[in-house]
Amino acid sequence: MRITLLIQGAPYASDAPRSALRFARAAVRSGHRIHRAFFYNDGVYIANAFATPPRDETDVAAQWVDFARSHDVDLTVCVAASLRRGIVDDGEAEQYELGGANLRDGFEIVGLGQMVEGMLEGDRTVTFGA
Amino acid sequence: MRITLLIQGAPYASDAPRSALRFARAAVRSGHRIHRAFFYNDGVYIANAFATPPRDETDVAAQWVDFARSHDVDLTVCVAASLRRGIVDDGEAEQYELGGANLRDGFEIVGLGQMVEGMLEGDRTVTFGA
Amino acid sequence: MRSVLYLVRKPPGPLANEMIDMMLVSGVFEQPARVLFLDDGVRQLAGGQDASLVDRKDTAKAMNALPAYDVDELFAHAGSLAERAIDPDDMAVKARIVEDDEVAALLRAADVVVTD
Amino acid sequence: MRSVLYLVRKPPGPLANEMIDMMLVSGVFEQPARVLFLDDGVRQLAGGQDASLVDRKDTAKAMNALPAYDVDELFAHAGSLAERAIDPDDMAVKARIVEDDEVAALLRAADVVVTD
Amino acid sequence: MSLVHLVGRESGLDACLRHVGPDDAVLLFADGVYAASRARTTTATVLAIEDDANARGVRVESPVVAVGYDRFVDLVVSHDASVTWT
Amino acid sequence: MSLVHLVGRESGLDACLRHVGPDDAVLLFADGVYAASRARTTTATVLAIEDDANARGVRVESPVVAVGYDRFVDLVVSHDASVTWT
Repeated sequence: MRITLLIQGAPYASDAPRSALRFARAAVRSGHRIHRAFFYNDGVYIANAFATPPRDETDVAAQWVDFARSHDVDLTVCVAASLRRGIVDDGEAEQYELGGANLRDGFEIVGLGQMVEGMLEGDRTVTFGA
Repeated sequence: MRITLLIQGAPYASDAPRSALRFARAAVRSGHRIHRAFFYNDGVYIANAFATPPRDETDVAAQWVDFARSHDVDLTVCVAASLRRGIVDDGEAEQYELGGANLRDGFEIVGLGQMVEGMLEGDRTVTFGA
Repeated sequence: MRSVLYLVRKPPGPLANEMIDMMLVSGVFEQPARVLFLDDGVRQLAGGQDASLVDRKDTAKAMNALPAYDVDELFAHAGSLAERAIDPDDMAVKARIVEDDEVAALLRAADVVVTD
Repeated sequence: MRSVLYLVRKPPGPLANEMIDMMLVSGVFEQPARVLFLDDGVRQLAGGQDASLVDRKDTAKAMNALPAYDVDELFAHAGSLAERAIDPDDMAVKARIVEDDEVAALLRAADVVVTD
Repeated sequence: MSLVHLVGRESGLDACLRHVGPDDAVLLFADGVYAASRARTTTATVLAIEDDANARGVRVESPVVAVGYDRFVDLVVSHDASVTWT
Repeated sequence: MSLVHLVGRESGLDACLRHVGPDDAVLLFADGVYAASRARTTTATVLAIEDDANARGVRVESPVVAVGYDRFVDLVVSHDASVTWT
């Protein structure tokens, strides 16, 4: 089956990004496909490239990127939710004169339409809330 | 009196930064002094300079900076909490080769010792939790 | 086309407003979309809210924009309203009051349930 | 010197570990510091936790480092433990069990109460 | 020693009421104002921030007292310490 | 139509049990496993992620069934839709 994930919790205040990743790994092991992971609300904080966890902590953002590359998963963050929280790509950095971009490699900034499309195209959609 | 504030909630998921600001304004109106505002846990997300809320939303980070400048308040974010969440100053950007810094003007990255000092020096400490 | 039920269980505020944005986009995509307010979610419907007092955008006002985007089936759980002493005749948003059995039916009628 | 009581009411996890870091710094500053576990906070004390299973740092292990920094007065609320069926004889962290009246006294003995 | 209990979330009220002393005050603010109606049955002194209540369509009724943020400050200053329940 | 209820927080269990149908399943994961002991008294089928329980020092006892994430996936696939209660 094709499964779409909606992840709404921040990396530290919530277990959502970690639980969703463990779900996604198990889904792939069972022969399913993670069609798209869409990060929304405080979930978008995961896409901040400047995040530098200490060496003795697992880096769930890096783990998500590795997983997505190995299994061809779209890692997407909502443009409006990201912009108001300060996660921006080069185009936005220029447009809003922010002096720098911080979108993590492997993530793509997209509109909410991509999430709705994900729901329409996936056989199942699972929400991982904050 | 000298009052120290500890703010632990993120700008959107929590009311903590807004409630704390309204408390701080009232304290100053009543002749007290806000000695230090220390942002911790997900509270540090407020110090991301790239955050660009839409024009029809109030920008609580900008309001905090204005207030702090007018009333000589130390606006501080914890270095460890900020670094793992991707809020970094120029020195950290260079040290960790991050390709950019995003600490908002008006905020200072400090160690936890500054918070403990704030507790010791303030006549009152108020926590605004997530 | 896959239908979605937005299950709203959180009180009003910035995150609630972001979920409304998602509902509006479902409307734009002409996805069959319903909204069910349950538990603390019914607080979004309470009359007499003035979000400007705390520098927030008005959640109820945003909710009222949904029908213009063809998201016009809004439901509020009777028990959740009663527990919170919210008067169904004085709601800021027009929603049909539903009992427990209708909640169960709404949850089962959707292809996708998205929670806030 | 102003004394602090850390009032811990949240379950273990990354945020709990950050609060422990603050407690350690209180110890470094030789600030009189106590820690009181209440409500879901007592879950940080439960025996048999293995945080590595979910790729987390061990909260109880970090708590056990506190006495080395002279933060050695840890208290756990008896009622909160009982409600969660946590056996006081099988706790991962050594804390003195206190009843309601002692909780009230601890809250009132501190110059500053910091919550998690 | 007296405390002011700062309740910033509805569930915080029940948690704090178990530990309120006779000279304490309880202040409901932010989403804590949702506990205003339940707070009417306690013997403790309970206040609620009026703007936070009105923003949420919550009515503050006696014996709970509607106050402004200036009173929030007064409560913090006039009690020995504050305890936040969120 | 059957649902799998995904309970990611302790308070989510009570919220979901009011709306569980006879063909539904309830899965406790993340902090939802803290509800494992209370879940033993319901007639609904309740499962709990074993790693999430062991990480928190929570024992999963019959009739609640300890499972892995593979079963989480199976539950999502074998039910018509999932509902998350956090």
